[in-house]
Amino acid sequence: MNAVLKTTYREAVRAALREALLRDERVFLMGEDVGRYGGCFAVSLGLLEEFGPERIRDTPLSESAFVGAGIGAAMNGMRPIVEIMTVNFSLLALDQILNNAATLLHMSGGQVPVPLVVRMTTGAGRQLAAQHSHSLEGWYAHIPGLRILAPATLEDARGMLWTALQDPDPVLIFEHGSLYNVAGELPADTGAVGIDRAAVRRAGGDVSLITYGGTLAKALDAAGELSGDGIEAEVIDLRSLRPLDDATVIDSVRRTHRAVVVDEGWRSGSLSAEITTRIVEQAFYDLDAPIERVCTAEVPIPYARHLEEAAIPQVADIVDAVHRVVGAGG
Amino acid sequence: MNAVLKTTYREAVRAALREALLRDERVFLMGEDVGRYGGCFAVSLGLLEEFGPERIRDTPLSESAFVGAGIGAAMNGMRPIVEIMTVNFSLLALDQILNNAATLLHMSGGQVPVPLVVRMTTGAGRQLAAQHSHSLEGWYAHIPGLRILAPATLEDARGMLWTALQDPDPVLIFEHGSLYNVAGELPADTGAVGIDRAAVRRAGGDVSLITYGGTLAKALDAAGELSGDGIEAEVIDLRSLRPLDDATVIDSVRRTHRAVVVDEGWRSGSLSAEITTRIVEQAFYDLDAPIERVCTAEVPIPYARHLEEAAIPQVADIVDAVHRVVGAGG
Amino acid sequence: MTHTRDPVGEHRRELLRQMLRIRRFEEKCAELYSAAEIRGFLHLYIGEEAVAVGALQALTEEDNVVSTYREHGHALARGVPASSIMAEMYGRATGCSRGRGGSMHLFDVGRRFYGGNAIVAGGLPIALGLALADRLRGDRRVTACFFGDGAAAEGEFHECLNLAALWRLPVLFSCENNLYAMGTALAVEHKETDLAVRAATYEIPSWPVDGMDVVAVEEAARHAAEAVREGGGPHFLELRTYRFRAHSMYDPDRYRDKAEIEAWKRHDPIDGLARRENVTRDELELIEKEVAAEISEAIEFAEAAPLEPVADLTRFVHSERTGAG
Amino acid sequence: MTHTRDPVGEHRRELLRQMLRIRRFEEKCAELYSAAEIRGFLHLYIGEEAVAVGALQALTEEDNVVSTYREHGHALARGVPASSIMAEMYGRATGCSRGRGGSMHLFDVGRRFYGGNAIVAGGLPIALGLALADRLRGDRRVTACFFGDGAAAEGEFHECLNLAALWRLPVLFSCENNLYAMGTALAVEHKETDLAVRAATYEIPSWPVDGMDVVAVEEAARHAAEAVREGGGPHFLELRTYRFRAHSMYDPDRYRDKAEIEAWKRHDPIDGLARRENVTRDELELIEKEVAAEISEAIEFAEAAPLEPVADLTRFVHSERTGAG
Ligand SMILES: Cc1ncc(C[n+]2csc(CCOP(=O)(O)OP(=O)(O)O)c2C)c(N)n1
Ligand SMILES: Cc1ncc(C[n+]2csc(CCOP(=O)(O)OP(=O)(O)O)c2C)c(N)n1
Ligand SMILES: [Mg+2]
Ligand SMILES: [Mg+2]
Repeated sequence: MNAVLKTTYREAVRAALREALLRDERVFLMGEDVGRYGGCFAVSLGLLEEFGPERIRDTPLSESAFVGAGIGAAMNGMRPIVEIMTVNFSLLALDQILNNAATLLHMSGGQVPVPLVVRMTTGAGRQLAAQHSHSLEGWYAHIPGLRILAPATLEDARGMLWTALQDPDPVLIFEHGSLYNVAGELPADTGAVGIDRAAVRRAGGDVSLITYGGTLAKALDAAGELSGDGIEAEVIDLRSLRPLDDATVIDSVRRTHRAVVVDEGWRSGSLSAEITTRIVEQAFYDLDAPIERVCTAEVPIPYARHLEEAAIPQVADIVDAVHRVVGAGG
Repeated sequence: MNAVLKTTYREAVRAALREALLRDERVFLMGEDVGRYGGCFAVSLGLLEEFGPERIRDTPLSESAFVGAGIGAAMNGMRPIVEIMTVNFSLLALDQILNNAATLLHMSGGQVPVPLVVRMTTGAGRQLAAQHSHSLEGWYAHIPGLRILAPATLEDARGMLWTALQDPDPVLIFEHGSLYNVAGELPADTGAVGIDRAAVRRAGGDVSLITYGGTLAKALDAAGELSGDGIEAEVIDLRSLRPLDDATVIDSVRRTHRAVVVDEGWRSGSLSAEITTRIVEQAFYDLDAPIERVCTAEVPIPYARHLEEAAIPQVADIVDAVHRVVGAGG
Repeated sequence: MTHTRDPVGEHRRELLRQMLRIRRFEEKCAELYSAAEIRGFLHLYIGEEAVAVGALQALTEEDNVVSTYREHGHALARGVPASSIMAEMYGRATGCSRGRGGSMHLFDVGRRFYGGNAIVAGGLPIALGLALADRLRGDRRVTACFFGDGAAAEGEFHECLNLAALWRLPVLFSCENNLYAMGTALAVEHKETDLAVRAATYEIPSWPVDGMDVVAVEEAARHAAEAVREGGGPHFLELRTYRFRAHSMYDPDRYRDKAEIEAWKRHDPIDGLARRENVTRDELELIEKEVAAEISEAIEFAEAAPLEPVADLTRFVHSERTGAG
Repeated sequence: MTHTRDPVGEHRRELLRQMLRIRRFEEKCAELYSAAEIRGFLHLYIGEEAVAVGALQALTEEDNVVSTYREHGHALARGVPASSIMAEMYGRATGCSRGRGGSMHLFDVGRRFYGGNAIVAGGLPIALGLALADRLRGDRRVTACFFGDGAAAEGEFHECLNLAALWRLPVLFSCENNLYAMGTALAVEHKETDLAVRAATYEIPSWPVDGMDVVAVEEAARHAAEAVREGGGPHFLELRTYRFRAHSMYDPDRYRDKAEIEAWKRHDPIDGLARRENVTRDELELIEKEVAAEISEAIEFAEAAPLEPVADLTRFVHSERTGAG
């Protein structure tokens, strides 16, 4: 019998961390305030007490050094999980991520795999203003050699970490800050999940709504509303932003002939452009209307609530875009 | 009478720097080895001798500090030109570029303009291997608040700098490393150029070839070859990667009904995706065939010549793509 | 003999008033945060008031200030009106950053207050550049740059101290050592916990100061700022202080001993000054009243203030071009 | 009495041979660069041979090495075969990085040689991590990390020294101070030009060493490596040396005095050792012959080596998964 537990996204990530630490002694967690403080979003609360300071390592503020140290430790047989508090600070470690983590295996002719997992919080929506609200996971997805994951559900929050740790190459996991408090149920024996395929979170035949991470819930809400208007949207959660599971997207678009991409990245050059382009490249003749994008406005995210709300994708924007797409073309 | 001078791309940039230093005492040049060494690509050779060490400032290896110092100096009335040797090292300064330069004006409610110009070399093709061959200008074009320029011609190398210095906001100029030795002629009285519009470098009615920077010459070569096959390609040089001059692109595609985008960025998430998407959004019904992209393979650039050549866009790849696009559709 | 007020007394009364303004203002902020009027991250300066008030005494209107995300104290002590700070935290159009910045991004360029910065150590390079511009033009300004003990672990700290020293830039590095970076204690952040010693290795004159004593801070800052202004190159103050509150409103403050906090509270900079200066209860009440009035006005101002129109969302992403150019 | 060779003599003859290998190998590289057989950036180590040869004597096969883009000397002294280095620079499939890395990215994980790195200071955090892994597992390895005087100005240097010291990681920081970062002289890069002094501020035992004297380097490195291995935490050597050649093959070397270069050449580490050890002309010729043969073989190997198939371009972007998983 499979019991079902009430949990939250935060607890799901914590359970995944705990399990990884228990299952593999090569695993350790490292980052700013992961230990004594319990994690800036309380994700790792209690782990220091359970696993001790060697495996739950508080670091000074020095993103480049400790991310790079994660790379070196991964090269030398360990399975580090490095936490960067938020994507906003990851820019300070970008050289290590791009020029070392993503590059070493190829540059060494296959000699130096880097089985590193980096976790970070991403996204806007909590009035944290311009320097604390970036959604750069789609931007990171440009870099060859990395795998980019965006767990949008409790199940993925719980299950992606272990799978990522099995990956011989660097994996970046982006947890949207608005998800930590999301509550729900998970089977007690829930575990690792596949990370190769996108998931159809809602079936529908009229339009493909393609999204991931923090905007999945908004897309599902929009789909619910649209259903009231007689439009059935298929909602696809990409889950892995690099590599992209084209097949699931294209398959859906071949059936719906219409697509809207929802992405919290700034519109120009966001992942939505790559998705749109892949559809055009692979299913051009199946499209009955131009593809629409619902993205973040091209603006540093403002603090004031009404401005922030106007800046990032909202349910109403998605609904409107779907109406336009469904109303257009042949 | 307008005399014509033989010059090179390198000399054109140098002439532009010299002119800026002569015309505006607020201008100074700062970066690693810009002075005593003469610039790592010999661009600033002789400027230290002419303008002295206060205005031609050699910095230690500390990209974050000196790019940030450029931001501060720009906030305080100066017009700094910061040189980052190559885009590869700019990752170390990315926090300053994104979280400060691009953000301060908006975040301060309009109080803090940052009239900073950052120049850097970009691109592959010289067997410099994975850590010295990035083409990230399209990636930078994702960031609101920045203007991104890619001078592909002698005229633009000579003329864009002054225009950039007149811009009240941060401008990043990407000079493709393979261009410095390109020789040609410029009118002696050549000067500033507009930076708002893309340029049609070759007219043609059969297909739009859209590119910029280091791949412009390849696109033009391909267009020459294609002309022999009876296909007339219109070659568009984007010049400004942010903002993009959609109008010129869309106007061309409306006439040719077919497009190929050539971009030295890694394919997924490169600027080519944004261009493709803009065409789909604005000229979907004018398209007679899927758009093709000729980009860099998704691989850290390898050292060996044959592998590097295979990794980055070549004339033959462009010719092939155009043939496919012209052969396809209705 | 009646107590006649001498100039020093007047000045110290003003120091006291400034510290109290910050204290009461922030206590109000905490309330307003709980009432959801203020949102986002809110970092209180309570306990550290002597640092901002003392250090900023040493500057003139012409000098530059670069701050952090814990900057209400710096902003208030610099003269940014409480009303425009409060309106900012309310997200209003009349806020000092037009509602775009919030608590972590207060700006007032008219007062050469170049902002809060929510990236730890992110303001240091900016301070370098402000100072460089002044130096290149021959302006005899000082740039005061505030940052924490945590910031001193970032690579930018090293780059900036080295560069400032090499170029003899007129920067007054003002390190607020409150012993913690979020939940991370000084000895976990730094091998050399004596931050003034670290700074000295760049040949930057530097000394530790009792950051709970506003008079000591002022004296040290005046001395250092004077030296900077006279062309002595960068100077560094390690201002030893303590935050009485948690890191931010989100922080349950599990990592500090209650006893440690209580011990530091006995060095409260406001009580301390009042005691040492024998400020009477009447005097204190008078100041409190003044301060309370200012804060009420600030809140009224903020509450009445308009919102920035949503249509202006992308305004200020780029500068507005005027005229023909 | 005939000169009988004692063990020390044998060992020093080996040091001499290793330095000569590097010298002759690189002279050949310069030729091959001019002949366009080698391309990209090529940074020669000529003049600095005593550093790599001396320092790497102190390591065992089990220890780790992290290097820079100027790493032929480190690779050769570590035992990476000259043939696989040469093939790498020819861009061949049998090169030590299968032709993908070139001169700046030599790797040989079998010898725990964790690569050149073309980002200045980019290898320091990696060294930290290698050492951390060893420490966590209880492996008594030393990680030797080479980097230049220029690297010491980067923020990562500060972050890494602090972290290594805090965590007492078994890293042997080996700073090759050749007085220039490209064309930028030491005093333009650093306020504190005594880099060993800077390192000491992290409570890392550190000392300057005459990097032109291979025996002195070896002695210092043995001492330091031993201390690191015994759990003494990181150690730092400032190896004072000089490159006789330009920064890279692109560099016209306009920024150094010819007289300065000539003065340093009088401290040639190879001549110096040969002189001090009274190595005879015959002996030297014998070594030269040995070395020449090795280099010829390396070139023959490289010239005969196959190219990596273009079809394998994207191989190794990700690991190859074997088995069912
Ligand atoms: C680069 C960066 N990393 C992490 C954070 C998250 N963070 C915000 S404040 C802080 C602690 C900073 O401590 P300190 O510099 O001592 O300043 P204090 O808060 O004590 O005033 C951290 C880790 C950040 N804002 N920026
Ligand atoms: C982060 C970074 N910035 C700039 C460069 C360009 N560059 C390559 S080597 C070098 C000088 C490094 O000097 P040093 O560390 O002293 O080493 P040396 O070359 O003298 O051995 C520079 C500036 C680089 N490779 N990486
Ligand atoms: Mg602190
Ligand atoms: Mg050097």
